[in-house]
Amino acid sequence: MEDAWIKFGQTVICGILLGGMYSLIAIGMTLIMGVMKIVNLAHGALVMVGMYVVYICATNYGIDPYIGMFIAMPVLFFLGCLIQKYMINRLVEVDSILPENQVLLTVGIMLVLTEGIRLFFKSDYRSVVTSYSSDTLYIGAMSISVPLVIGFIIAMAFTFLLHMFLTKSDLGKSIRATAQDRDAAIFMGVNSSKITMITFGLGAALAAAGGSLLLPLFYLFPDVGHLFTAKSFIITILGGLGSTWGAAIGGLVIGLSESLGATYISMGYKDVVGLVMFILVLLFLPGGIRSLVKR
Amino acid sequence: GGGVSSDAVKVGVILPLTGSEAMFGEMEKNSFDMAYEELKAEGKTTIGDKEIVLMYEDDQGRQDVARSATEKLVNQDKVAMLSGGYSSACTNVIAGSAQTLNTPFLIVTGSSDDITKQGWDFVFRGTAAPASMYTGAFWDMMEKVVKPQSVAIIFENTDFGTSSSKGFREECQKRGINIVFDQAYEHGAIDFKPMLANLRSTNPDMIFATSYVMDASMIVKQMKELNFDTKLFVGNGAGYTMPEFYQNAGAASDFVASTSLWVPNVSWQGASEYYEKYKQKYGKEPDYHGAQAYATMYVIADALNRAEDLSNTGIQSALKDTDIQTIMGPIKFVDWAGFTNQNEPNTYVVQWTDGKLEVIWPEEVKSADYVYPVPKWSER
Amino acid sequence: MGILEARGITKRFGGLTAVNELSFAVDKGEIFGIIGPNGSGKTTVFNMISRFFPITAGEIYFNDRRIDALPAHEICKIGIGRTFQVVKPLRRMTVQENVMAGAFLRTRNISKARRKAKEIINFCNLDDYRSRAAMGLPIPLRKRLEIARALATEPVLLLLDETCAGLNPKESEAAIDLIRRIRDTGVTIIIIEHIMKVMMGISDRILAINFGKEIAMGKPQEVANHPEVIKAYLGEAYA
Amino acid sequence: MLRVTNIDVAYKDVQVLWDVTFEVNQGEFVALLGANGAGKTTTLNAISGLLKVKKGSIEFLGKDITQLPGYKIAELGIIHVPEGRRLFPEMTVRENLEMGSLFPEAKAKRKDTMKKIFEQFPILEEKQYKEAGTLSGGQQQMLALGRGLMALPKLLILDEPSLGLAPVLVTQIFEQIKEINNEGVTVLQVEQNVVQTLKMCHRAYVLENGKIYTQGTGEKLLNDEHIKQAYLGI
Amino acid sequence: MLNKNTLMTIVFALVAVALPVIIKAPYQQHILILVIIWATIGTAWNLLSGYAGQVSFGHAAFFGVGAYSAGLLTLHYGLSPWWGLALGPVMAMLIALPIGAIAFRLRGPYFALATLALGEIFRLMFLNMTGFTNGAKGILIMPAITSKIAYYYIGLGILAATLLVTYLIVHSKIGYYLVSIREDQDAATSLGIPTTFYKNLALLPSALFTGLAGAFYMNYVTFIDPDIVFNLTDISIMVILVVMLGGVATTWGPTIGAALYIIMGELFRTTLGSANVLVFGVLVCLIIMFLPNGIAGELDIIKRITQRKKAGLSGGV
Ligand SMILES: Nc1ncnc2c1ncn2[C@@H]1O[C@H](COP(=O)(O)OP(=O)(O)OP(=O)(O)O)[C@@H](O)[C@H]1O
Ligand SMILES: Nc1ncnc2c1ncn2[C@@H]1O[C@H](COP(=O)(O)OP(=O)(O)OP(=O)(O)O)[C@@H](O)[C@H]1O
Ligand SMILES: [Mg+2]
Ligand SMILES: [Mg+2]
Repeated sequence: MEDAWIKFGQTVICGILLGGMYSLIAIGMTLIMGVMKIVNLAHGALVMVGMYVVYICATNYGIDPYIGMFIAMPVLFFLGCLIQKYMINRLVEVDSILPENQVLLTVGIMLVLTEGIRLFFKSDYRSVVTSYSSDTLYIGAMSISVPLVIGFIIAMAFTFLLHMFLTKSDLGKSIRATAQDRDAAIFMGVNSSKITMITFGLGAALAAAGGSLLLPLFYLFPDVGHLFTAKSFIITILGGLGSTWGAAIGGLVIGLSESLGATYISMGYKDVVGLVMFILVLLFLPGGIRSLVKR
Repeated sequence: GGGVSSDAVKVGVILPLTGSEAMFGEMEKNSFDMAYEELKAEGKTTIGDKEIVLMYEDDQGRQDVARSATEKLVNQDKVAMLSGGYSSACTNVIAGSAQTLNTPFLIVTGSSDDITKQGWDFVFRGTAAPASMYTGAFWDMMEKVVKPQSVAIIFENTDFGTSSSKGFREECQKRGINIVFDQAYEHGAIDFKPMLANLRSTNPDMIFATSYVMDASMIVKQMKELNFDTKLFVGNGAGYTMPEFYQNAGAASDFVASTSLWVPNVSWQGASEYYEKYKQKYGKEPDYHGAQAYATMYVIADALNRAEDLSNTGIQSALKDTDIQTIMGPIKFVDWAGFTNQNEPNTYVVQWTDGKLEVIWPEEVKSADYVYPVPKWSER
Repeated sequence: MGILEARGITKRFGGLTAVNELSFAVDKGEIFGIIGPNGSGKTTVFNMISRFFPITAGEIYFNDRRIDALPAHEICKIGIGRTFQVVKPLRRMTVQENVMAGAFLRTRNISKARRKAKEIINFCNLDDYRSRAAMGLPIPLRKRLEIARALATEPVLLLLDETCAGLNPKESEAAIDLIRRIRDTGVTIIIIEHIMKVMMGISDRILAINFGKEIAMGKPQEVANHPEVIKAYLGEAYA
Repeated sequence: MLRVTNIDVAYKDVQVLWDVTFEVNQGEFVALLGANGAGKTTTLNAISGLLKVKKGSIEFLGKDITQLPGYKIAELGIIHVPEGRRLFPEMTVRENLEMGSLFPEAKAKRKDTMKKIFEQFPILEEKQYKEAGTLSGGQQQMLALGRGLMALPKLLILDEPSLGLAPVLVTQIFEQIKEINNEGVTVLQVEQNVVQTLKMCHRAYVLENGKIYTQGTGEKLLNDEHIKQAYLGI
Repeated sequence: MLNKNTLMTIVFALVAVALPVIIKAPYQQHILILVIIWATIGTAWNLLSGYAGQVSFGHAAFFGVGAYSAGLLTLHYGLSPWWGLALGPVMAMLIALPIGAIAFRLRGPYFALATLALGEIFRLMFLNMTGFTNGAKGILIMPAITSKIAYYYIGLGILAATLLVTYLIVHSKIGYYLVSIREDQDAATSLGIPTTFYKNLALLPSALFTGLAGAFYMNYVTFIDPDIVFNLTDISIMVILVVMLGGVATTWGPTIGAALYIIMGELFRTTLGSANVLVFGVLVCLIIMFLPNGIAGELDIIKRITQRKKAGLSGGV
């Protein structure tokens, strides 16, 4: 009995912390896909590039990953801006049968980023081991990983900041306005190409932040991004497009479902449980979690 | 079939050079090249007036691409024989096509049991053991040392993971060992704790795990975080013997044992030289995948030099007659236990201590004594 | 007997009651106008009849058949066509194809549909635009296109939501003429319009609503002179 | 203030405007009339930079704005309330209004302007926290106008502001536009409500088939036979 | 009516039939077969996603189920995997029913991501139901025929059937309805179109032919495992790439895209070493940036402007 409760408690703790990690990675996606409505299959690749930046900082210059994050974010911001300005913006301006042709462009970008990184760094698995990588807190027999807790807190902080940014600042509002009606935004004096550029940049920077926080406890190789792209999509949609808190909660829902699935069904089915959960939410809450929270 | 062009003996080598398996493809390609240069210096790459030429093809880790690569090498480039094959999936497809195209194929890594169980006489596997046989030496140690009452099995749900855990499971059942936990997982997870917490409550004497490189270190790190003590944790090669495992897992890697096909300090001649030379040349440590490629190159050169003629059947029978000593031990292609052209593998049990991989079994070749049962986390 | 009858229909959006226990009956062959201030629930009434969303309470009868539980596409099938206040053209299809998409409701044959579309396009004076993509049309033309598209489904009852908006007085006359001609083919019409000149000239009867409730009902002249209608809708200028 | 000189505009390969020339003086209320599809909206879009002109030039306050991007034109004080409202449907009414006042001056007065607009359109205040997409057609029209006014424009361009409004509001909105104009804002308006517009405006241009057909004071045009016939149906 | 289009079709068909006679090298014939497989999946995807506008990110589910139908027949019943050509499409349609029932309740990106999730669920199920599917070990069969030419003509037959059925659907009432749904679902409903029914009418043939391609793939490549045939990136997303490169909602677009995808990919792979995927990625970016509607899509526009012909069904070549 006792044992069963510990198992359950451990599972829930893990689920929530894992969910925090997922939210962190999905947060940039919330901005790019949720708000800007650009389906970005290169998201995971951006996370990966961000991780490499932090990795270089850590191994070549001995910079702690949590500080390296503040280098990776501007670098990725810049990269994101370039991608949007010179590539995606071109497509936004033409009328195509399926707006999803952006998807294709981001597939191309994903291939280029992944293989470009491979050219420089080879495919080797790399990791940054810090003194706190394995730090653990204990509540009774239940263990809590410190880096995951930090990741969780930062995820929630970023969610809060992003939410405030989008709803309270003029720049944030301009971003949403541009996504909803580009021409009307221009009429209001919004430089919409610049706005989309900044948004993609911010999204990429947030992706980098997610990667940076993951690096101390995970590992790195050129294809690591694939692990996150689909998951970020699912979380963003689950939250309801455009909802920052929705996405954060969506991350937790997926994390918890997977964790409970892993403990009580089988680890092999944990992703199935997450996906089934996703579909159920969509069917019964067609607007995603957002229809409950409402921005 | 495999005709030969006039001025070169072409050997097609199919490896994953892009995609998520490229790391191993790169290591194997480097090792092929290294062995080739050594052989060249010895004059063993020229057969009569013909030079052996290695032609690499990227399979991107996808079997339809592997099929294209095979088709191209055989039909367009007219290679004399094929080698390579990293993932079981690609190796399966290359082997099937090679057999259909009557072209000899010497496998480097692909380890699915089935490949050499089809009766394909053009397919040879020397340096790679069938997945279910990685545990050879370990069973010996189990009988003499570990003697577990109950075991837990965890494995990645890939071909290698499923095949090798199946072999282990059947062996356990045969010996009446109780399997208290038996679960597959999808590789690339961030969090294994729910599974581990579940596993802990079954309290096994020993854990047998088959994992991809980094999952391996995630698992042992999280066991440490959970203070999960077990008398012995045994990995099944793959992730548990690679340098990256220690780099990522750090102290959590201590006392983790693993089955292995090769270690740098194994007593076969040339093994440690290969290891040192590779490290010097490419700036990083190779593992058994590199050794497999290196040894395979030697087998190829040996067979081609012995072949009566360089036709497909000529090379086939030369391969069949192989009896050579390599850094992975002796290699011969024999038919046994349902296998065709399958070398009987040499396997070892290794254990990590302070970031060093020591051979602990078989006792004749050990480089250090085994530690069993391993100390509790709280006592380290 | 009325062709369409609404009995106490109500629609709530969250806390807002957009249409509140409204009842009315439309006679066969008439042009029935609905007026009311902005946001009074006119479009919502159309959406309820055409079942674009489920109604909260009440009953709707069409030719004595209860229809408020039918799926939206069935509503069209039984003979109720509609246009949208915020136009919804099939953007990348030509005018001809838009109308054909409507015509296919009654035929499977492509050349038949094409022939019918041609007829209707001609009837609606859209010949000049037949092979233009709908997305290039100015809004008033898109509205006329919506009428044509709806006509192609051979409706018995046609719901027109502000199809004259954005037309100058001269053009409205042409539109009125079109609506009259449609009626003359035997189609009953419910029309929403803010241009009083159109409403007065064309409707047989007018229903005025405010806050989703009836405030007046009757002959155009009566409704226009109704004090509450003047206060809430027309303004003193019309008094 | 605004001078449009000999502009040609085309959509891809279909030319819509030919040699259109007109001007709007400081403080004026100018109307642009024309039949359906005459090119009125196109003209306005060309001024506000949404469409590129093929030929000719547009000057505002002595500055050539022909090649400027749309947002820069808005920055100069030309605010366009477009045809079909073009609100930001998933933002609240309030946020839509705030989007109107992004420039420093307008932003400084944001609260006051908004208060004024709420006085003019009480329904907007009532619905200020509702998403714009859930407003009725007429309510959306009010919001679009309000959003334009939030920018404190120098030149206000209105494309059919009375579209879809109840008669009582049409009267009200015209009065408000007149008032805005009296306060010194220059207005360029496209309207199909020809009579009322001609009564209110200082001058009007008539666009036919993409060409300026005639121009004159409101009064003059109201009495023009051709106008009567073609637009008023009298 | 022997217009330009029919003429082009006849020329295409003749060339396709004659190709293996012209190109004798088995390697090139192999490439052609891969092109045919991808053209089939692309054409099938195009029906649902290009014409009806329901962008699917989960077509790997149909492909995988088709392939496994063939594989499982051999594995469990020792039947020839060729029977998969009959069973695969049926099974793909069977799973399309619940997939449609779930996903068609959603619109736009919600729909797309629901299909992605459903596709992944199938992959994970096939991976984990080891008793039934052999799990990650996959299924290996012995090829029944060795001649490439036989495979080529069988594949060509499948592709021709797919193209023909798609063409007939698109140029019938159903086609008009599908495009209407894509352009505006509310408007379509107001015209009496039962949208869910018609979406299913696009989904079922789309699943059928994708399943058929899957079964054929199993027969040709002789080995499958869940990570390959249910792969999100390599199947579900690559089919989007194929169609978009070629031209969405055009008859020949998917085939052109498939040829480009396979031939370019193979050309780069064999000449550029480990930079091959990188260069391919750059090419994809360039094509879509400069031809945003794909090759056939842009050709169509060019044609319309120069010839001023009255437009056919929008988007159709
Ligand atoms: N989908 C919706 N969600 C929430 N509220 C809605 C929705 N649709 C309409 N409303 C509200 O219902 C009320 C009635 O709207 P409706 O569109 O029926 O008005 P209307 O009479 O057609 O006005 P107008 O003349 O301006 O078109 C309005 O207050 C509107 O804000
Ligand atoms: N996006 C477009 N593509 C192609 N042609 C267009 C496009 N937009 C407008 N046109 C054409 O340009 C011409 C002028 O259109 P415009 O919208 O300027 O007319 P308008 O005078 O504003 O008419 P309305 O009173 O109907 O609003 C019309 O013939 C129209 O069909
Ligand atoms: Mg309305
Ligand atoms: Mg206009």
